[in-house]
Amino acid sequence: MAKLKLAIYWAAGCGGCDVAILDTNEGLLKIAEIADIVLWPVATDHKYEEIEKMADGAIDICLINGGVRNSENEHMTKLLRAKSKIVVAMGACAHQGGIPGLANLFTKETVLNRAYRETPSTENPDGILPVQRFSAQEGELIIPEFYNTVLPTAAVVDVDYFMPGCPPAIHQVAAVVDIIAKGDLPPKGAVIGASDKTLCDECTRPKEDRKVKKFYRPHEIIFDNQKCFLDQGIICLGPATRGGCGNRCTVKSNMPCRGCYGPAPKVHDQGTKFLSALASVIDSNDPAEINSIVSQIADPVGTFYRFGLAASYLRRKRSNEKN
Amino acid sequence: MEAKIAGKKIGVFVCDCGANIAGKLNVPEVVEFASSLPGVAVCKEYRFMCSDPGQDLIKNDIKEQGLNAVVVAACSPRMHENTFRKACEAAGLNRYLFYMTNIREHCSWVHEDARDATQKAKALVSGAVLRTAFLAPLEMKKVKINPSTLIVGGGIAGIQAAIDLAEGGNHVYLVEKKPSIGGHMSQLDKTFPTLDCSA
Amino acid sequence: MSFEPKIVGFLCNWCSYAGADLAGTARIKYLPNVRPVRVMCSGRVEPSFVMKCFAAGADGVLITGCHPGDCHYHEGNYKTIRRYSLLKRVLEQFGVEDDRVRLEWVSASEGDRYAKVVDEFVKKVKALGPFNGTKLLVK
Amino acid sequence: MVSITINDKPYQVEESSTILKACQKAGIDIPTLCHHERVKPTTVCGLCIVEVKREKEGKEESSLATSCNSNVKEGMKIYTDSDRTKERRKKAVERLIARAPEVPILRHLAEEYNISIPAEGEGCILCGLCVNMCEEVVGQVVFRFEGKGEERHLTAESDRCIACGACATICPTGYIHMDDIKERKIVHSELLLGPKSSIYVTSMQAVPNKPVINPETCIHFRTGKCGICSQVCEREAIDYEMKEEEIEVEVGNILLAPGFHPFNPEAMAQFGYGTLPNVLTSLEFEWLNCAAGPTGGEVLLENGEKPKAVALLHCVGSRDENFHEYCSRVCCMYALKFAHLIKEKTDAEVYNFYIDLRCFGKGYEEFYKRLLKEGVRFVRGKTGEITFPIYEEEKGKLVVRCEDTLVGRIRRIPVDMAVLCCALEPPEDAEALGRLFGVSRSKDGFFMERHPKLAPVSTSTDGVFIAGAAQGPKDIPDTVAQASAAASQVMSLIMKGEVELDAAISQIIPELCSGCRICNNLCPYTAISYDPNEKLSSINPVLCKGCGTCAAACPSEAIIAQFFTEDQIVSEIEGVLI
Repeated sequence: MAKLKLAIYWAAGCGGCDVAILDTNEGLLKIAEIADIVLWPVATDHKYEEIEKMADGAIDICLINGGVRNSENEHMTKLLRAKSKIVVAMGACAHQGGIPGLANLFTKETVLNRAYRETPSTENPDGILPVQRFSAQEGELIIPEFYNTVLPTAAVVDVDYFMPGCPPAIHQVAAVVDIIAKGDLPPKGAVIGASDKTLCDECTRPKEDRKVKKFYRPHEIIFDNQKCFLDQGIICLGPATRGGCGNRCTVKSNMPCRGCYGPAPKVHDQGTKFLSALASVIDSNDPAEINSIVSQIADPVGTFYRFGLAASYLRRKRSNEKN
Repeated sequence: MEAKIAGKKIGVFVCDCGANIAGKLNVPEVVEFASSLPGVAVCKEYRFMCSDPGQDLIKNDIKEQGLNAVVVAACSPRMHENTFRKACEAAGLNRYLFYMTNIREHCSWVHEDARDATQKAKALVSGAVLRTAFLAPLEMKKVKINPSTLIVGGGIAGIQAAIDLAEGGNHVYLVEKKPSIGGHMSQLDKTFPTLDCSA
Repeated sequence: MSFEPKIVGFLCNWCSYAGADLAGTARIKYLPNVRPVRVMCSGRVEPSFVMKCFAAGADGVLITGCHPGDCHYHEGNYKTIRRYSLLKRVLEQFGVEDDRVRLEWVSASEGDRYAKVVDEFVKKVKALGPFNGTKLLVK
Repeated sequence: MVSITINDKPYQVEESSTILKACQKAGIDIPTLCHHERVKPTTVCGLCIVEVKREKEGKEESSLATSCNSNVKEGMKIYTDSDRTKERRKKAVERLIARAPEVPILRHLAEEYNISIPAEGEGCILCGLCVNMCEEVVGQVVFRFEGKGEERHLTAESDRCIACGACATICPTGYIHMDDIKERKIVHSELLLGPKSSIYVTSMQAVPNKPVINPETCIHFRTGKCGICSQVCEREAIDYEMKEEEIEVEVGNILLAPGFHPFNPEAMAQFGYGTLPNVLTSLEFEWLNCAAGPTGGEVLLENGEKPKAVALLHCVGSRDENFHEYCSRVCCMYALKFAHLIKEKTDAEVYNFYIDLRCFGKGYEEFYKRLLKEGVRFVRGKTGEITFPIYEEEKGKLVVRCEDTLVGRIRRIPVDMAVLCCALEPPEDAEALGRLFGVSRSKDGFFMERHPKLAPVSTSTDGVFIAGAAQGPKDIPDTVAQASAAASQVMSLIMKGEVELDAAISQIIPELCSGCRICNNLCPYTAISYDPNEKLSSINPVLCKGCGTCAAACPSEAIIAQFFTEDQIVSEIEGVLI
């Protein structure tokens, strides 16, 4: 049968997902066998105009990794949506905003100020900030507009499938490629390349006494690498995160899960859902003691919403606040 | 959301409760608003929903209009949720496909301004209707009752109840913390008004 | 006309809902801004409901339940306290003012207290103005 | 057995018995003073002297012996009132009566042996019974003898004394006695304690009609000694080691009827309860009136005299913002009953101080009309205070100051006794009972009925019922009516035999449950269990009560709180925010 037209685009993300595809090593041969790549900015030299000239739906499958942070991301995401039959939001950033999404706790001004003025390594005595339009002798320079809020792909365009993970596990990328090759894709809107059960299902650490009197950050105690993190008071988002990543953190590298595979199937807001579970196992009924236990968690939103802030109910900090 | 509510045929019944609700709320306005909500097939006002004719209204509409969910906006569900559940069940609709919202104790009786009360009633009815979209039929389980009874307190009340139950052939555990039963009555000599003995 | 806050109130069936009923039978007047949602126990109220309320346009959320120790299910409200204290920290980081979410204990016999709690809370939220934090102001 | 003769009559007697016991068994009376069968004999008084004749090497010897501590021997001949015995006994009486003239047995013997009785004496005959009793039985060793010969006298270390009264009861001459420091004949605060001893049957009609031990006052529990009651009880029914045991019973229905707790009027200092004499609570007055009570039903003052004027104060602690706003419903009627009883038993003036006379029941109003005919005085006005006499005619009386609202003046009414009709409060352990059985309490602290009109005896927890004063102050007819109502509700449940469980309970979806076990110890009803091999948690539908706490905590939304699911509540939130 004819080779599929495959586009892979890198929007507001770190490009790790592209590396994940490369990491499939021989898998690449499989991809090359079943598809012709029409766009892959990190690996091939295709131009935007080629995509613009295509007819709608010409691209069979488009893997977009990275959310929408500026006008170029938005433009290309919308363009690729128009040109592709199937759009897959690949990786945590496209799926739910990812690490860039944490910027939603600040306004555009604070972010630029921080990046171009306050960071210690920056030498910017005149405090110059990037502007969208700048007329130099060579002519007018225009750069994409920097948005105030980061959005996951699904908040901008209609997404057919989601492939969670930061980055998606290599064996999952290969699996998805196989599904695509065989063409037996699940119903629209499904999450592929992940399990419907949360991480604890595949985690080998036995879970005993769900009662927490004190929270520790990973560096604060030497934890037992056999027992479940939560039983030792270490915050692990395993219970509230989809499995399928092969427990590369909780089992293979003896570190608690940080929730990159996104919420369970029926959960809308991973952060508050995990908060509810974590709070329920605090072993105290006295409000004052509870408050002191809760204050041991350094950065609740940063911990619970590390990858899912942009896809949460509120998506961002209230922006009419000057912060 | 729309998909869920599309298949629904909801009956909304707003009660006047005599003047308790209609006295303050503009019930026709609530009814008219409710009929504009998605999935609402029937929307009626009636003077006393909890009365037999009121319940018949529901039963008939379930049968005739083929309603697959019912919302009653009236008094507190703590009062009549069971009444209406039984009515729906009598008409063949699973009792858990019925939802009740309180526009009397939580609206008409507690707000000064009629406009505000009516607005709030609309909000409560809209909440109930949207919730009904996700109601699913459930089956009640039957569980055996242990026929023995524990009575805490051996005063005149405990003794009287124990005797009534025991004579009915039931097993009773009468628990009294003092060395003897009788409570305060055993400390009395005569009792009013007949001055007979308290033995 | 002046800003009238929309507030979602979660009432537990055994205590605060019954307390609100009592306020009704006692014809105690209070402000109409709180729209009650009945749950069987305050322990059923998930922090994500509170987030959902703000996302759906609420200006304030009131959670009520039985006084600790009086819970019809013995321990439900203790979990509410635990979740509430952690949720408060998260809300603070989301820029939601402290006064917009409140946890209050109202027993079945405290009709007057329910009315007072509602009035106080509505005034506080009204002072804070509309929430409309979800306008993305992407640009 | 040993064969002896007493006054030349042959008897068979146990070997170990003393002569005194043998004679007493034979029905022969021997006077004793310092003898008590629970204590080692002190053989001081000498009244129990008998003449004993015995065969010794063919000769008959006669001697005198104190029968209380000499044992019988084979062939002994005992003469209890031979001349020699009487003569020695006469000397003993003379010696003893000089020291304790008021002792009845000595006065009786003095007449018999016509000895003159002196006007007064020291009282103590140095018999030492108190010393032995206090040491052997009570174990406190308070008394000791000091000095020799003439100076020999009794001393006491009062700080070791536990005021058990054992010495007073045993002292043959009444030299040691227990007195009320205020010289009161009737100490009304003890009216409710009933009999004096530590082992007692609570009342004549007690059910079970068995004695109980009050550990606070029982010497055995306080000092580890005594134990007389277990020695006396033939059936050996007394076991001091008895401990409370926990019994587990399975029941389907529960009825809470713990009754009420009487208001303690000490909190209202203006009525002088506990400070002024003859100020009683209603229950104390009931016990004073009771035929089985300390006065056999006589209405007496503390000094034992009959009162000439009695005040009955209504609403003590009731209908009072500082204490209880509610009306206790029963006080008016029992106050009228008291008024009638006082009029019947004494010719005292009776004053009822009331706010409103609430005679609402069947035959109540007629009873009140009868009281009016009997000349009871009704003063409409709550009593301000009970105070000291000032004017001449108030001497030795309690003065009731009140505002008589019908006359419109402040009045001072002197009375001898005041009865406070105290409020009915919720039982002291109402809070603990409420928590244990899931029954909430209304503002006044009484148990809260499911619905004041439609369900007065059931609670919001299915299968748990309430009846009687614990639900609210009420009189006996209403209490009995409620008790029968509750019994009938329980019976109808039992008749039905089964109950439909509300289906709005929670359920775990196995396909979504990752076995993270966060829900496992959240359930107060232990309805959630974990299966290690399946690595799944599951909910027992019969135990689950549907509170939904586990559903709210489940991080993978695998627990569905039926009828209160996430989707339903979230959509209702959107609905109410139109």
